[in-house]
Formats: sequence, structure tokens, C-alpha cells
Amino acid sequence: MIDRIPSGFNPFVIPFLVGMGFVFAYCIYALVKILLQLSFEDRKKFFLSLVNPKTAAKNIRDMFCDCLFHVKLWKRNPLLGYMHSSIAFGWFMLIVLGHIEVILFVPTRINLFYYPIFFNFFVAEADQTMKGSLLFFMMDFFLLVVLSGIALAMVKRVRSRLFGMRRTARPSLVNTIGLYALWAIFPLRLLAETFTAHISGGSFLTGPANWIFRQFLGNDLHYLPTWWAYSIVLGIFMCVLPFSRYMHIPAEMLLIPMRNAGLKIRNARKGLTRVQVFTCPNCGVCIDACPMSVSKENIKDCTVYLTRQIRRGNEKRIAEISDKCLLCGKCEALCQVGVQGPEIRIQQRAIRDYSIRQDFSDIAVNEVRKSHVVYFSGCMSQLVPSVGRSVESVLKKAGVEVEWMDRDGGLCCGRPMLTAGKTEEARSLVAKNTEMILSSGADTLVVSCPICYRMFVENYALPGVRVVHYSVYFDELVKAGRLHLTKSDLCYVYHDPCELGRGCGIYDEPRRLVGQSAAIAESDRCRKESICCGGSLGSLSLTFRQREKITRAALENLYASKADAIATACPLCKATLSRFSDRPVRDIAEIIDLQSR
Amino acid sequence: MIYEGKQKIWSDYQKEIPDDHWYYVRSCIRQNFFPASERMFTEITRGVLGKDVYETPYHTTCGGIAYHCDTIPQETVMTIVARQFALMTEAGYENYVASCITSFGNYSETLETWREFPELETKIRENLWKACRREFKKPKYLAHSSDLIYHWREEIAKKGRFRLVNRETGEPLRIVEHIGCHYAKMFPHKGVGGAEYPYVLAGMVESWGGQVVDYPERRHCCGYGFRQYHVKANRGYSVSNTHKKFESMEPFHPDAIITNCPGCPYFLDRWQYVIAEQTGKTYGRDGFGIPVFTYEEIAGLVLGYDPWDLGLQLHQVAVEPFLDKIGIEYDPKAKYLGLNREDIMRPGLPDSIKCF
Amino acid sequence: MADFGFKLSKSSTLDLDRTDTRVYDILCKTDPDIRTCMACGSCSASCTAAPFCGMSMRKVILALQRGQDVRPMLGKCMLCGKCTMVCPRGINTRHLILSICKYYD
Amino acid sequence: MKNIVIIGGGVAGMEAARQLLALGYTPIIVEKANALGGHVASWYRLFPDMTPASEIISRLKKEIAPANVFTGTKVISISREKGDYSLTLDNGVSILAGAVLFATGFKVFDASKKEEYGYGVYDRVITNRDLEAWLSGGEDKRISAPKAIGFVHCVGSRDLKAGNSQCSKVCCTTAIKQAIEMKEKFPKAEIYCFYMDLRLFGKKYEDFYINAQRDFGVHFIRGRVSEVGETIDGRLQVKAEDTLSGKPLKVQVDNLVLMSGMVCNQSVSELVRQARLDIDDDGFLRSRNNIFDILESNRPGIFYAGACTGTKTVPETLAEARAAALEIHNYLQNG
Repeated sequence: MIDRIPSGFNPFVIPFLVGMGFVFAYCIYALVKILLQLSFEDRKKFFLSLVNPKTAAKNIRDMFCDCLFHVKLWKRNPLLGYMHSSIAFGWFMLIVLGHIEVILFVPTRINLFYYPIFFNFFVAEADQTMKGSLLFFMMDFFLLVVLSGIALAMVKRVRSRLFGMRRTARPSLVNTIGLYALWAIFPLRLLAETFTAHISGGSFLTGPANWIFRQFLGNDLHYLPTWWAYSIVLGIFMCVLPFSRYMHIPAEMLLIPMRNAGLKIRNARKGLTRVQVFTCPNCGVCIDACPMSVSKENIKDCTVYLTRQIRRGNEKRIAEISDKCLLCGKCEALCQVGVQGPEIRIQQRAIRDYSIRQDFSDIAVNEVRKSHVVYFSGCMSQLVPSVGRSVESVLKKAGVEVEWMDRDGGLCCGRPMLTAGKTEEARSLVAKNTEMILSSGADTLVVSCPICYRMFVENYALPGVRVVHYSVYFDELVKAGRLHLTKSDLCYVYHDPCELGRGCGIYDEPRRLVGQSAAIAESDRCRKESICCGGSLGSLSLTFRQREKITRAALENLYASKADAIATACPLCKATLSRFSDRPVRDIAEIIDLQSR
Repeated sequence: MIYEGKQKIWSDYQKEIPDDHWYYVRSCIRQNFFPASERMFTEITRGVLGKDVYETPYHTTCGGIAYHCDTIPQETVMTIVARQFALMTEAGYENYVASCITSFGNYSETLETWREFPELETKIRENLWKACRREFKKPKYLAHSSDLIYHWREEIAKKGRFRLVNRETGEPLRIVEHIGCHYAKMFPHKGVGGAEYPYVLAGMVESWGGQVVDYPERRHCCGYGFRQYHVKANRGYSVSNTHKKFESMEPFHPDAIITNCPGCPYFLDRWQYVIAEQTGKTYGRDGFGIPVFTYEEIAGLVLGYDPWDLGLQLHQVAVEPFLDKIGIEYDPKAKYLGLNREDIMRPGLPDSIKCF
Repeated sequence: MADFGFKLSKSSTLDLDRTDTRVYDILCKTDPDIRTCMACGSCSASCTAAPFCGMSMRKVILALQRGQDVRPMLGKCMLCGKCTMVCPRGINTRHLILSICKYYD
Repeated sequence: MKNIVIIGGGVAGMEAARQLLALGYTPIIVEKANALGGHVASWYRLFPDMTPASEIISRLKKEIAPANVFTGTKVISISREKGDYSLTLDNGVSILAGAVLFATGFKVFDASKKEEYGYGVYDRVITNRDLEAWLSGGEDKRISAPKAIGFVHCVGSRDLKAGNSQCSKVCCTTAIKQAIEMKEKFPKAEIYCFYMDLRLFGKKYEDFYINAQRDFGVHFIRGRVSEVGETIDGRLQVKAEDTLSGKPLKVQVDNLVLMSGMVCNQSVSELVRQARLDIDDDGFLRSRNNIFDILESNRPGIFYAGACTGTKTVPETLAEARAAALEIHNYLQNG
């Protein structure tokens, strides 16, 4: 291998250099800015996590698995997974191999960082070696891998259903430019390397192609324009990268360590929110995930459009998108990169100015009778009284002495306030409820409403009190032999309430309880992928008619299981589903009460 | 406003008013408020029109004020009313005319109650017999004294020296007519013209050349309302109701208000001063109020009586601008001279509303 | 000013020609369903905050139509959403409350 | 074949005639007015589908052409003669009829009886009927670019003092219909409907109401108008209690539309007396039974259809007329 061009420079690299320089500068600037936006504690936490070997190892593993191999996508749809990982990993390997070539053959040029990219231009093949052939083979191989990925990407543009996606996000102008530039990079690289293969050497792809071209164009191939073209599209791609969805490539590398450091979203636009916004690759998985997308009019309110509008700073749309969302958490659960759609939305709601604010500090709280076990049924249970009554009855059967603290109405847990963005007001309610619960001297707080349960778990500090959802508590009672269940002939399909499943990770206990008291069937989309009932308090602006469509879609999913009845563990889900359901909807507490002794 | 529409309603509410021989009972409070009014009634009916109007010093209150203040029960009121009727019967009269609107309402209510519940009438006859050994016949005709003036309005117009017309422009004066609540609101058919569009005062105004102002709150009470005024803590409510009426009539720029009730002229007149003090607002032109008259005073003015003989110096709101409009001559210096031409002293004049 | 020991009291009459309905007019645009309220009172009957502040969404809507003060009623709303759950006309009362809190001044 | 006399040529009489013609009879319609159609003919459009009233009338007129129709004619006497009825008309004709159908309808309440509303006294107080005439293209100087319009429900209905305790059934929906029509003509006008109860019992009536609220922004105020006064600029000051807030309320409007109710038609009382028919407490003709024999009178051979027995909507009246035709047919067949 010999350095073909003594100066080690040709003007065609300039577009690439400009793009590269711009991207680097931008990323450094963004990184510094984002780190400065973090609170002092968060920043400290972040830096400490980087030097913690355990998190560092996790960071590296996540980067490989998520950024290069797209493991989650493989699980979702192999074709989609292959498409993404072929481009990401293939491109990564091309860069790595390029560097190996430079180190091996022209180590003096390693300081010129365009050398690994344009190696075949600057270096002429003097003699063939085994090592060189292998490298050239690998280069061609990974180029082929990338090209196959690009080809799939092109197919996906027209037939996204083949990739398991019903809908994809409509690309914006800058995304389209980036997309076409990306698509052009690798065919142009193939062309450029083909045209220089008789000089720089090539392998199974570039070699024969070079031979074929020479049959048409003669020996004197005008290869310089192809290298110019290759460099220019690289330059274009990198220049639009910060403004396009391709910003997710560098951003994800920051998001992974931030997530592993345990940082939380604390601001509507800054810090972690900004990183997540940059990390959103606009893949559109959230569109299919979103229960609202049953109505075409709501498609533009999915998380992918939220991140896009935040990047654009379109306040009106940000507000609309933020207010509509049910906060069911499915987009977050399915998101490939970990964008927390619901959390980001709550933060948008929290920056509103309200001229009337609520204050609960002067409310006189009810005395709660002393008891080891206290039961909190929540506001919604007043509209679905069977839940509270069944919970009480089951506990009585199991010999648990319980004090039902809000039997005659109480205070709201505060989660509806919190999700509406009224953090202070929510805190005020939390304080009142905390005072009441602690005054009872309880060691266990049984909660039947998943909305309340999540609030108690995430936002209450109740020292010495175990907060437990009744499904978990009942499950324990059954295991301990304090509750005996008999099986009915009915077959239930269990609907996972968003707040209980995705929100608190409780999927198995309710199923176990239903399974012990009846036959149980599963719907197509269950657990993490279950469809919100449509009644969620998360949404501020969805109208009743729009919600109805969501409820009907959730029911269709449940009907597909052919079960006789629907079981759920949330009063709101029960009320919402039974509004339109053609079969009975029961709360697990009711089922257990019926089937227990 | 469709005048024919009103005429149609007026024609539905006519009452028979005999032309002569009336037994007259006075009001408890009018003689203190506007003392010349009842005097003018007898003067006009007996002197000018030559009618037989009889009264006796033995008659008493009808009990209406106490009744409407919830201090005596209806049975007591009815017995008082029965005694009044007994005096009429003893004097040999059958036509009963009351000077007071509340009395008129009270008599009407009593007679209607007896008509509906004859056993009550029997009981009251017993009560009266037990109390003072008297017996009575129910009056054949019951009228309010404004009904009589209404009845003779054309004769008065004929004999009159003045008309309710602006001397300068020849335009009819704009007069608000205010009817006492107890006149026809309880029994619309007992009043001339009914309750909704009473004609008793409107008829006088029209016959004497003026123009009646119909404003949205014309039905509203003057604000007296018995309890509302008599309990001092409630007087704010009383004056607020009066205020509401003035606010409503203000855009019509009335030249005067004519009334047929003892309380109404008093409160419509005096509260104008209180409102002026509290809000700084007056409802007449140039800082004056709107003068308020009883129908007897207006009749007296039309007939050419001296304003001071009509007792107009007892009005809070200055009447002079109204007299000037008609062209009634008066001696400003004589305003505060008594019948004996001696000074009766001068009231303090307020700053908030223009008075003489 | 002379002190009479009593004062003109403010009229309790609602004068629709002089009613300030600016907030209501805004809400008719942002939440047009507000107009379909038929004052059934389900919202008030199910309200979690009602025992603490006399909150009644029915009264709030009426008060906005009549230009009356709604502040005290909204001060204890917990946004629990039960009113929206029960509204027979499908009015998104919860969003309405947030809109009122935003536009009221 | 025996004669059938239908007294009244409104929609009830016409529809009954149409059905009788279809059954092979040639009924005789006696209508006191100079044209057929009754009250419906003076209406512009009918709720809830905004059907033009003229469509109904012209269709009925066309289809009953073969019947014998006397317009501008009154029945002056009726008497029982063996199994039949002998009727004399004021044009000298006398008819022996096997069956008589009373389709004598109702009278619109005379709104001027509610003196406090000032109909006939204040220029711009009109009735539902006046408004329909105007909507049909009639001239009415009282209506000109109103900024605010009030509708008073239950004028002369559900009002003991007006002598009618019954609900007129159609006024609530008519008020909503007219409110929408006025809003269509004057989109910027504020419209206030003063109601005691909204009785929207029929198919699509509630949708109509929601429509008026949401899409047309009609204000519904629960409270009966107490009194009306005329302001200096000729507008109307309307007072009522806003019963939902428990406060007195006033508002100025340019036009006040009184929803005059349906009252019994007393102009047939002489005929009713002669035929010895029973009168109900509300003054309407008394059916033999209010559930099963609603179309039958206490006299054999005399039948009822439509609003002569009580307040009814147009479709109810038409349905009764059809049923009455069948009842008459059965009566004559079994006769």
C-alpha cells in the first residue's frame, strides 16, 4: 500500500470536512449547554455515574445493544431490526475498518481524520496481501450490509406494513433532505470505490463492478467526480444532522448514560427533556402504540410530533399535544430510545400560568381510626361503589381488620392534579393525605385505585407504611391460605389498567387471582402493550366522543380473546369499559369476593 | 306603545262609581305628610262640585298599617272595618270612599274574604256586637277617593284655570302616574283600568292636558312597604326600591309624579333627598328633583288654588319649576307663611338637591 | 354625606345587558360544549371538593354566564374528574375548570 | 253508502278524509274558514326536520280532491235521527250522516290576556304565530334587525290564572325551532328562551335542543317572565327570576315572542251541546277512554281526531286521523 497523493489532500474532502466540523462543534456546544441546564445534584449524579464501573459497563452495553444492534427493534420486528442495525452497525464497522486500514497501511496519516473515510482514494494498492484482502473483503461486505439496509429503508417508505408498522411519521423537509442524503451516501461510496478499485484495490463488490464499468468507459475512469459526490452528500448529511431526526445518533449516546445515572425529567424544555427530544428518531413506533391514533385526527398528537414541535418551538401545538394525551405510557413502553412522552407532557402542562390556583392547606382532615391496615378507595370508587364494598368484604373474609379511611368520601390522592401539571397543588393534597394516613398508625395501606396507588408509590413518603395494591395483597392472602378461591365457569380476559401495569409493573398478581377464580384468556395486546380504556384522567382535552372511539378499540382488543367477561383492576377502567361493553366488566375485587370463602 | 291596546284593556276594567252621597274616611298618615290633600278633596267635592260627602270624627284607623306590619291578626282588622261600616250605616250612607289606598285594599280584602267565607262575616258581626253593640250593612259601593276625582275629572277640567301643559312650548307635561300597591294589585277588577295598566290617575292626567309616561318599572312599589320602612334596619331596602324606580324613569325626563296613596308621594319625595345625599344624583333638571304630588294637589293646581294653600311648601323636592312650567303664579316670599300670614320658620336646605 | 343609619343596597338583580361574560365567551370558543349544560347538577352532586368549598360546576357555569364570581368555588377543586365522568352531555368539565383557572382574572 | 261528515278541514280532517277516500268512502269536509289547512297552514316550517308546512298542506289538498269540501261553511245544527246524524250547514245544505268526525282542533291562546306581557300594548311584543307569518315572508314592521330576542314559553299554558292548566306540548320545541330560525337570520342577535320546564319528549327534539345550545348559542333561562316594560327607545325590558341562581333577572330585548299555547276550541261548544258530547275538565272534548278509546266520543257514530281532545303535535294528529278513519270504517261496516 502506498500513499498515492503526497500532500495527503484533495479539495473534494472539503465538503466532508465542513460537515464533520459543523457536527462536532454543534454536538460539543449542545452537550455543554445541556450539562449546564442540569441541576447541580443531577450533574453531580451524572458525572459520578460515569466513573462508577457498574454503570459504565451498563452504558457501554446499552450503547452497543441500543445504538448499534437495535435489540429492541429486533424483538419487535426482525426486518425492522435488521434494517436499522444493518445501517447503524454496518456504517460503524465501515468507520472502524477504515481506521484499521489507516493504522495498518499508512499510520502516518492517522491524524488526518478524513483518511479512514476516503482511504481508497488516497491509497494505491502496491501488492496484494492476505491481510489487505481480508480488510477489503470486510469493507465490501459491510458496505453491502449497509446497502441492504438502505434498500430496505426504501421499501419501508412505500410498504411500512411489511415492517410491522401501520403508520409512520410524516417526514419534515429537513428530515427528507437528511433521508435522501443518507440514502445517497452508500451507493455513492460504492460508486467512488468502484471507480478507484483498479488503483486502490477492491473486493467482491467493488472489484467486479470496476471491471464492468471499464468495459463501458475504458480504462481512464473519471473517478474524481464520484468522490466529490460522495463527500458532498456526506457533508450535506452532516450539515442537516443537527436539525433533523438524525440528531438521535449522537443524542442517544448522551441519553443512555443519563438514564443509567437515574436522572429524571424536571423541566419542560431543558436538560434531560432536551436530550430526549434530540434522541427521538421519528421512527413513528409511538403512532401505532398510541391509543388515540384510532382517530386520524389524533395522529399528529403522538409523541413523535411532540418532540418535533418542541424542537420547532411551536407553543400552540406543544400545548395541544400535551393536553390531549391520555398519559397511558404505551409510547414510552414501546419507544426504542426511551423518550418519556408522558413525563415530557406533564412538564409542558406544569409551565402554564393559572390565575386561579387551588390550596388545600386549610382543609380540616378527618380523623382516621387507629388500625394496622387502612384502606384507601379513592374518589373514583364513589362512582363504582362495588369495588370498595368487595375489597372490604374480601378483607373481612380473610380476617383482616381494616379501616376504610375514605368510605364517606375523602380527599383526592393528588395524581390528577399532578398529571395536570399542578405540582404545588398536588403536593398540598399529598400533605393532607399523609397526615391522615400517618395519624392512623397503620403499617399497611391497601389501595384499590391504580391511579391512587401509583401516586402513593411515587409521590408519597409514608415511613413505616407499606403501600400495596389490593391485587397484590389478595394474592398474598391466597398464598398464605387465608383466602380460599373456587373456580367459576366463566372465562375472563384481563384488561391491564395503564397505571397498574405500565405505571407500576403489576401484571402477574391480577392474572393469578383471576386464574384461580375463573378461566382466563389473553387479548392480543396485553401487559405492556395493553390499550388504554380511554377514560384516563391523563388527558385534559379529549372529548367524550373521541374517548368513546378509544374505548371501543380497547374493547375490540379484549373481545378478540373470546372471553365471556372482562376483568380489570381499576374503577375508572371498569366504569369506562362497561359504558360500551357488550359483556360484563368486573373488577377483580368483585370476582374474588364472588369466588372466595 | 299601542294606545288602542291600552284603551281596550281599560274598557275591560271599569267600575261603577255613583255620582253622589259618599261616606268619607280619612287616612291615618296623609294629614301629616301632605295635610292639604284631604282638605282639598272635601273642598273640591263639596265646594267646587257640590257633592254630598259626609264624614264623622268617630271613625278610626282601618288597622291596615298594623295588619301589614304583622302586629294584629286579620280578624281584628276585619272587626275594625266592621265598625267603620257600622258608622256609615248609622249615618245613612251606602257609598263608602276611603282616602287611603291601604284602607281601600283592606276594605276590598275584607269584603272579598266575607264573600268567599260567609261564616267569617257572621263571626265578625258577633265580634262587633260584643265589642261595641253595633251593627252594619256592607257598603253598596266601595271607592277610593281617587276614583271619585277620576269620575269627576272632566268637570274639574272644565272648571280649571290651568292645564298640565308647558306654557312656553304648548307641549303636554310628562307625568309619571304611580298607583299604590293595594289599589288594584290584589283585586284588579276593583280598580279603574285594572292592575297592569291602571287608568285612574292616567285618566286625570289625560283630561287635564298632560301626557302619561309609561316606564319599565311603573309597577314597582314606591319602597315604603310598611315593615321595610318602619324597621330602621330595613330602610336601606326601602330606599333601594325607590332608587330602582327613579333609575328606570330617568331617561323619560318626567316633569312630575302623580300618586294616589298616602305613603307613595311621601317616600318618592323624601327619598329623593336621601338618594341625592348617598349617590349625589338628582333626577330632575339642573339639580332639582322630580316633584311628587297627590292627585288632590294636582286637581287643586288645575283649579287654580294657591300652591301654598295646597301645602306644597311641605314637599322636599322643590315644586316651583313645575309651577313655572304651567305658569301658575305664586309668591316665593309667602312660601313659609302660615294661614295667619305669620312665618312658620324655614327648613334647612340640603346641598345635595336643589330646594327653595 | 349625611348618615341616615341605612344605605342604598346594591341590587341583586342580574342585568344581562350589563353582565361581564368575557370569560364565558372565551370558554365558548375553547370548550364549546359548555353551552350544552342543562344544569342537571350531576357534577355538583358527585364533586369531591364540594364539602370543602361549595364547589358546584353547575353553579360555576351559571355564574360565568351571569358574570358572577367563581373564585371561591374553584379554590378547592382537586381535578379528580368525577364531574366529567358523570356529565350526561359529555362536557369535559375538568378541562373547563383548567380553562377557567387560566382565563379568569 | 252512508255519508261521513268531517267537521274541520285542518290536518286532522284532511288526513282522515284521505284515508276514508282510500277505504272507498267519499267524505264531506265542512270547514268554517275559506281555505283548508287550519293552523298548520299558517305555519312556516315544522320541527324537528324543518319541513315546510305548505308541503304537507298542498300534498293533503291534492290527495283529498275527490272529497266533498265545503269551505267558509259552518255546521249550525246536529241531531240524532235513528241511527244517523242529521246536520244542517249555514249554507242551507242538510246532510244525513252515518258517522261524524270532530276534527275541530284548538284555538291559539289569546296572548293579550296575559296583560303583563303587553301583547297588543307594546309595539314589539309578538306571538309565535306572528313570527311564523313573518318567517313565511310576511311583512312585519315590528321585526327589524333585532340585537336581542326573547322567547316566553308557556304563555297561556300550564297557567291556572289563564284558565289552562294543560301543557301545550309543541311550544318548547317550536320556541327552539323559531330561536334557531331567528339565529339563522340574525346570527349576531342574543336569544333568550325563558322556560319553566323544557318538555322535549319527541324523537329528535332533544338533539334540536342541544343544537340550539351548542351551535346557535341560544340562552335558556329557567324562569317564567313576570313582567315586561317598554323602554324609552321602544325596546322591551323583560323581568324573570333566574331560578337556577335564585336571583331576579332583567334583560332588554328588541322583540319578545310569546309562545301562545293551545286552548280548547269554544266556537264549537253549541254543536257539542246539541250532540250531547262530554267535555273534559280542560275544556277539550272528552274521549271515552284516554288510552284505548281515545278517538271515540260518548255518542255512537261520533268520532274525534286531533287537537279537539287535547294538545297534540302534527304527527300525533295525523296518526289519530288515520286511526279515526279506520274506526269509522269499522263502525259503518259493523253498523
